[in-house]
Amino acid sequence: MIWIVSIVVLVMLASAIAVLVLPNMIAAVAAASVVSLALAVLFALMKAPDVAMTEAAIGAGLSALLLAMGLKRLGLWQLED
Amino acid sequence: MSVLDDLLLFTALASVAIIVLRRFAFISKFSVVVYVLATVLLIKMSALGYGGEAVYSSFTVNVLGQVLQWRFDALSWFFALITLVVALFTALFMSGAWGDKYRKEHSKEAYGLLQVALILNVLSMLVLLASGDLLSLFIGWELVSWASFMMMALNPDKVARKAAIKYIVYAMAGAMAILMAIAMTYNMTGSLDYVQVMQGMAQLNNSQIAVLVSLYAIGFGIKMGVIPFHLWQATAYAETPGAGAVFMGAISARMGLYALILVIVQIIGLTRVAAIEIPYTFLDMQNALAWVGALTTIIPTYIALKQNDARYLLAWHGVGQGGYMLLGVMIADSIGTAGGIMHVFNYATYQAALFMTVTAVIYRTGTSNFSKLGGLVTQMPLTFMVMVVSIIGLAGIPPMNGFVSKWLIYRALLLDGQPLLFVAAVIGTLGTILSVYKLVHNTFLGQLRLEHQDVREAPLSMLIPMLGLAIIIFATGVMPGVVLDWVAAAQIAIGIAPVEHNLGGIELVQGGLNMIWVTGVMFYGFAVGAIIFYFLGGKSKHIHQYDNYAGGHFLTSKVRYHYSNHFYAGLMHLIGGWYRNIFIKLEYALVSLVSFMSQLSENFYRSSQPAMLVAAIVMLALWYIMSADGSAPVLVQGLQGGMSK
Amino acid sequence: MPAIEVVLYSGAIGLSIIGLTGLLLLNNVFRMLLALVILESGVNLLLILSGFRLAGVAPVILPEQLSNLSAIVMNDPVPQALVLTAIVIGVGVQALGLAMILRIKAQYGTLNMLKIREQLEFDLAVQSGVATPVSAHSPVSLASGRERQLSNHKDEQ
Amino acid sequence: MDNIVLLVVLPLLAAFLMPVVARSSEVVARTLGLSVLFISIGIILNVWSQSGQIDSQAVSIVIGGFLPPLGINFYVDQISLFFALAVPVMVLLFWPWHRATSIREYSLMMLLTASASGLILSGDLFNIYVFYELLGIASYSLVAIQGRVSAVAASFRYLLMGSVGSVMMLLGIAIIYTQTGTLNLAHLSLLAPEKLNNMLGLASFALILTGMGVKAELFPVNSWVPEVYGSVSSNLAALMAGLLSKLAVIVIVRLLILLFPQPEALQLMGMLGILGVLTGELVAWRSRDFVRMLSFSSIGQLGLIFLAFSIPGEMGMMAGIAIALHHMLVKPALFMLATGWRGAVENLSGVARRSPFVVLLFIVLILSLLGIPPLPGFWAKYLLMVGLSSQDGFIYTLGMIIVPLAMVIEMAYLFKIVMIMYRKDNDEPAVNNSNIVDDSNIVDDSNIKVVQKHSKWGLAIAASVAAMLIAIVLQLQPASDKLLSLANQLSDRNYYISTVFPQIHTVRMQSIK
Amino acid sequence: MRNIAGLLFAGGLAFLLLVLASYLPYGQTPMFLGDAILAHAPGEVHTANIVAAVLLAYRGIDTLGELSILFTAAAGVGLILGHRSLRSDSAGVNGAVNSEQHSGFITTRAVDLIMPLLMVVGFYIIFYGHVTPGGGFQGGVILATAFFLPVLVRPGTRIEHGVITLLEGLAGSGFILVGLWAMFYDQPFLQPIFDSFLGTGPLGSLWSAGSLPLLYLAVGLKVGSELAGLLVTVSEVPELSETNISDADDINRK
Repeated sequence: MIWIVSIVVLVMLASAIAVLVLPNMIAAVAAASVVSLALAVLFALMKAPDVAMTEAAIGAGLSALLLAMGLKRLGLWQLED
Repeated sequence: MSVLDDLLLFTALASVAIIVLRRFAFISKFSVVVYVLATVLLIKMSALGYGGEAVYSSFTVNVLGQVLQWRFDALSWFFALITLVVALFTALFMSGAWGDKYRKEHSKEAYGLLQVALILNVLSMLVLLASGDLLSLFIGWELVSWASFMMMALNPDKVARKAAIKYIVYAMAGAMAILMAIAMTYNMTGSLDYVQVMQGMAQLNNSQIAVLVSLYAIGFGIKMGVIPFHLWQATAYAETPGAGAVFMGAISARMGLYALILVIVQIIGLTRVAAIEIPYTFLDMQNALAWVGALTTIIPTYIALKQNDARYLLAWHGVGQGGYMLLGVMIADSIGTAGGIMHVFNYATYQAALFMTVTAVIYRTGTSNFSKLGGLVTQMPLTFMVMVVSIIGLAGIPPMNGFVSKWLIYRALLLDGQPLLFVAAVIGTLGTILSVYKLVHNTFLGQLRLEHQDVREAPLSMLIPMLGLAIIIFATGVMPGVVLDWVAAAQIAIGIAPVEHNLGGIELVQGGLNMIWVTGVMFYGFAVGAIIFYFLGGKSKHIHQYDNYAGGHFLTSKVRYHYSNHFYAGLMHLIGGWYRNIFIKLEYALVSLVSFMSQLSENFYRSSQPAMLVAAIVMLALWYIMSADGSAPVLVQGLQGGMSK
Repeated sequence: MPAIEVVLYSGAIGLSIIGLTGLLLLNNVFRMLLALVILESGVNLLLILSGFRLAGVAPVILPEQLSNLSAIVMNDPVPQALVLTAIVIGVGVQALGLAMILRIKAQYGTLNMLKIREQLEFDLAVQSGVATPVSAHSPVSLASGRERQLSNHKDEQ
Repeated sequence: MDNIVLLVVLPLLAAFLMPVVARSSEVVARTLGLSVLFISIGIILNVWSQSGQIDSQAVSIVIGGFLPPLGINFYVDQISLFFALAVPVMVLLFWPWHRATSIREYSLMMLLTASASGLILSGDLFNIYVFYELLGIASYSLVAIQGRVSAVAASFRYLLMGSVGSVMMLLGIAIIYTQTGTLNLAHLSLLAPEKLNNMLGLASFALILTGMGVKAELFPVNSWVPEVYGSVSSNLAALMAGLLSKLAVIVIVRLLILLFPQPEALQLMGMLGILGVLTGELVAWRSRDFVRMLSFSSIGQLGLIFLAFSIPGEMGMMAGIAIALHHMLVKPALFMLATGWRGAVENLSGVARRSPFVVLLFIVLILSLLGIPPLPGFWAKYLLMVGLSSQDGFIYTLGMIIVPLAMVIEMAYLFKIVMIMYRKDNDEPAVNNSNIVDDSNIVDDSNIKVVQKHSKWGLAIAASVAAMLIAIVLQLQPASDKLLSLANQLSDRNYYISTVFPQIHTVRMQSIK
Repeated sequence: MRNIAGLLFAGGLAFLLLVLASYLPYGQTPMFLGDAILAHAPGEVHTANIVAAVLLAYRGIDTLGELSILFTAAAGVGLILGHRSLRSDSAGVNGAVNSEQHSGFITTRAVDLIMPLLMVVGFYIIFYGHVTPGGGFQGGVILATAFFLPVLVRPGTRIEHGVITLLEGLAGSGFILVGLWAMFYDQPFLQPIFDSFLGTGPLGSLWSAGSLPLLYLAVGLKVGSELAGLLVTVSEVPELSETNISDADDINRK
């Protein structure tokens, strides 16, 4: 249990840092999505299935979609940097 | 309904009436009638001036657990009398030719507003004088401040506006000091009623008293314009429109003295004040206040010497004379207090008269700049006479009334064993004499300027109040007992032994003063001198004003010989420059400080990252809380504990 | 090996602090929005932690548990409901912020917070008629921005 | 009495329905919003008249039929009822009448109304957070749609600050929940002396204070104020400065009284209040723009309110309520006067001759703001000073010194404006005002010359506020009694608890048909 | 300077929060509210999913507030993005709408196929929200995604906003009306209603929780329509780039 939790937390923190430092905006948005996913896993591990579902749906899915669309409109949608 | 109710109600209604009717031509006559009636109402209370019981208003307000009440005692009555008489003379002065000219130069509205400002000033002063507890005192105090501000702000001139703003900032600072003091008084004594506060004061320790006295003294002192708060007053009063300056100069600043006497002398008690030693000096607090008074006498008087404008010179004197009053009151024996209080009356009479003469000169010549005046004695002899009478009073020379009050103060200083203060007061008087000479010389003596050759005597409507005041100055100088009666009653009201007096003067074991005798001797001496001069010598001839020589050359009538620039150059050189403008610099430094801090704060509000402030405050607040909790040393341990748990 | 709660709490607080640091240090408003999302996630995790029980199960009653309801230990449902609410609030804020960024980008042409602030101050000063503040960062771009606006007014006529 | 819930629900319903209705008829939709506001006012007045006991007795209203602490309850006492009345009234007063905007703006106004009412009425910590967020998002949106892009930028900066603030608030709520396991205010209050009287409790207070402080213009988290007020219409600025900030303050104070008995909490708030007063007034002194000056003056006044509420005891409570209510009256009125006076103060030269009545109104308002007796502002300041001097402690002594200084500075800048208004020589304004866009949007693009006019409605509001101030002066005695009873009710913890839990009840099962 | 200050504050805050966290209990929080609700919810509101009970019954007004927040955000976004500087026909913006390429045939078809499926899943999650994990929020998100996917794969499609407006307005009003329904029976606002029609089934069945499924349906539709509205609004914004900065006049006229 603790190993799983530790790994998920580490992934979460690492991608959170990645959100801030990755030069490519698309990657940053993706990393934010990963943070949400990891968070959803944590929620599930902590026996909060409703929250886990919501976080996965909203945080990892919809919010990432929204941000990505915003990114495209802002002219920051550049796969190569 | 007591007489006090009548008086206040009448004045209030009259203010409303004047506000409504301010544009009509008859407003000037109407206001004279108002002041006459108000004075009559005041005289109905004249029992107060002879030791009668205090008159209470039947009107009270109950707010926030406080009962606001209003009452008149002998001290208030004395000040109210001065206020109303000066207001009456001012209104008389305004009602005639001066008012017509003012209307023409500005507008009907402007003149009406001047009348409004005058009645509002009178009303607010009466409310202040009638206050029956500290809260109503404060209300009256603020009303007076804002009424004065209104009067000053009526002059559309830039300098005047600036002075008015400066005044109101100072006044606000003073009011805030008073508010602080009142709040503290309330918490220390549990009440704001005069009697209960007086009883409560007995329980306070010296440091509490010291804080209270300093705050009250600052608050009231700002209104009086004592050192170091003197910078606002002269400009503000000098720039008030003519007749307004008469009133303001004569009485407005004295409200500070009234409140000071009421609070520091009557309620707190000078014995308590004297018990407070000021550390690192040999002074106690009472002495310190007396020294403030003495310095206020000296410094503004010598500033007055430098002025080149009659109005400014007089206004600076107003500041200086306040110092005498403070000095007298702070001596705290029956003679000194009597001198201080009586000086209010005397000062009001001659200051009003002097401002009237200067206003009359401005009315005729259009200027009060010394460099553009001179030699007017031939054109305006009566005005000149009034001015001479007044400056004799101002300089404290018999037989005018200023002599009596100054004599009392000097006498008290000597008897009290205060030689240094005595010397300071004498230096102040010296400056006064020098500067009033400058006033009378530069205005009326010397040679008449060409452009003023058509100047005529001031109109009758202006002469009447001037002469009336001159008569009062002389009469109360010869018979000071009239005023001393009221002063003695006021002294009883504030709990100080009344001065022993009779109609002619003061009775003292150490040698009194009888002005009737003094005057008699003086006139006798004059008469003898005149007789000797005219009948025995008799070798005099009239010389024309223009008959003058300078440097051995005859001056043609086209060149007017009038000495006004650098009038006291030698003296000024003696004083030296190093401390000149020291207070102005101080004030400037204060403003710069505020400006600097303001810039600092503005930079804070321009922070580029909004979240930074949130983070900062959360961190600092948590830090503060965690350390205030006493867990500061435990912080690190707590972390370790958390890790190992 | 630290205990599990240390990992979880560190994770929650670490997430918040990373988000906060991003908000404090970054200049790109879009990335700041991402940082805000991370910050919110961290606090959500902390809130869930507050309702966690060591031996708890999810607060959903399964049909087979109906017989002995009192025997099972469930996690606190209240923080979970709160976090649900908070997540939805978060997405609302995020959408609003995104819309603002789009509009700012469209008219100011920048995503840099410093430049936005400069432009904002400049606009406010111009609106009020107070003299233009001297820009510490990019006076040239400010002046040109204003000129552009003015010239655009002319063009529209 | 249960109808009080409708104060929150009906505006929400109207907000949801307005865009739908507007598809068929826009007029009906607008009428719907306005009529809901009138109904709200009617409901409160009805409650007030029907149950005279509200003066003496507060009521707890259960929502969803679940008794607190399980369910959420609304707590209705004098002060919350007063503010609940103030919300629809002020929204009505500052309704964006003249702006030809989308129906959704009205919808946002209704959401603002609902959230403001909910915020002041709610008796549940997390519910307060939700309404606070709703209030926040509604106001960000309202600010951002004021047309200019500068408003959007200001709103974005406001949003960043506000969101970080509310995250902090959520963190504080989480900490409280871990300590007590409950969210109901009365229940928390019952547990507080035992569970929250420690460092964690204080920390959560600091976090909540920061979060709520963003709306309440608390010292460091108020840098949005000048930007936002400077870029929105006077109506919205009046609403935000007058009403919304006070609501947040009252909620903070309620939490402080119920949850955090520690003196450090008071000191923290007092310290921030002092800094707010000082910096606000100092910057206002520098400002050369009328609205900006008002914004900073508002910051200063809010600082005063925080300082007043940080004084323990009845005196501080009275002072805080008095200053808050006074500011709630005066500042919107000043913003209303600002409708015609936007831009640099130098441009106001000679205004007094053109509109003497308006200037007179302005003077009365600022005199009261400064605390000149006998206007109501003075009594508030007097209470504050007495309260400050009654306390020992560094904060209060500092407050004793700073407050008068701040008042002097405030006087200096306000009367500088008055003097400019009465200036005769208005031939040469120091700066050009060619780019000012006033509220009435009378903009001629050709040479961007603007006609600045006061809106009649705004003048009417300002005039009635001035009249109200004078009426209070004439009714000092009843007003001070009312204030005392408000303060007593607000500061009584046990009263709150016993109102919400009439008897210590076991949670009653809901009867199920 | 700013970076140093930022690091300082963030670091300090990290330290302080960690210290705070060390005082927090783990796994044994006092659960007054939680325990009481766990004990009473099955009997009182007949939901198997206690989170749903908390969301809809015990803290129903929170949920209402939350829906309002979404509504507010959607309205705000709509108004902000409705400004003419962001419209594709605006002078300052080039015709960038069509720059997005049409997705390929396979994607389009797949999305068309998957959409009804997603809809069904969404409604299932909504309807069984009070029984199993899931509910209005999660289902709503899925509905929104299902609605939006076809738009995503066909850029440039114009969506009639009217449907969304209608749906969000009616769903929100529906939630409130269910609450007001209770008031009609002299019950407090938002009290769950159990009568012969609603909520007669045993715990764990679909028709067991009184009016709560209705509320959840409203929540789901509301969340779905709001989020879909958000997505659609953002998708209609043309692409902005450095070159087409719009200086469109600031007066917002609609």
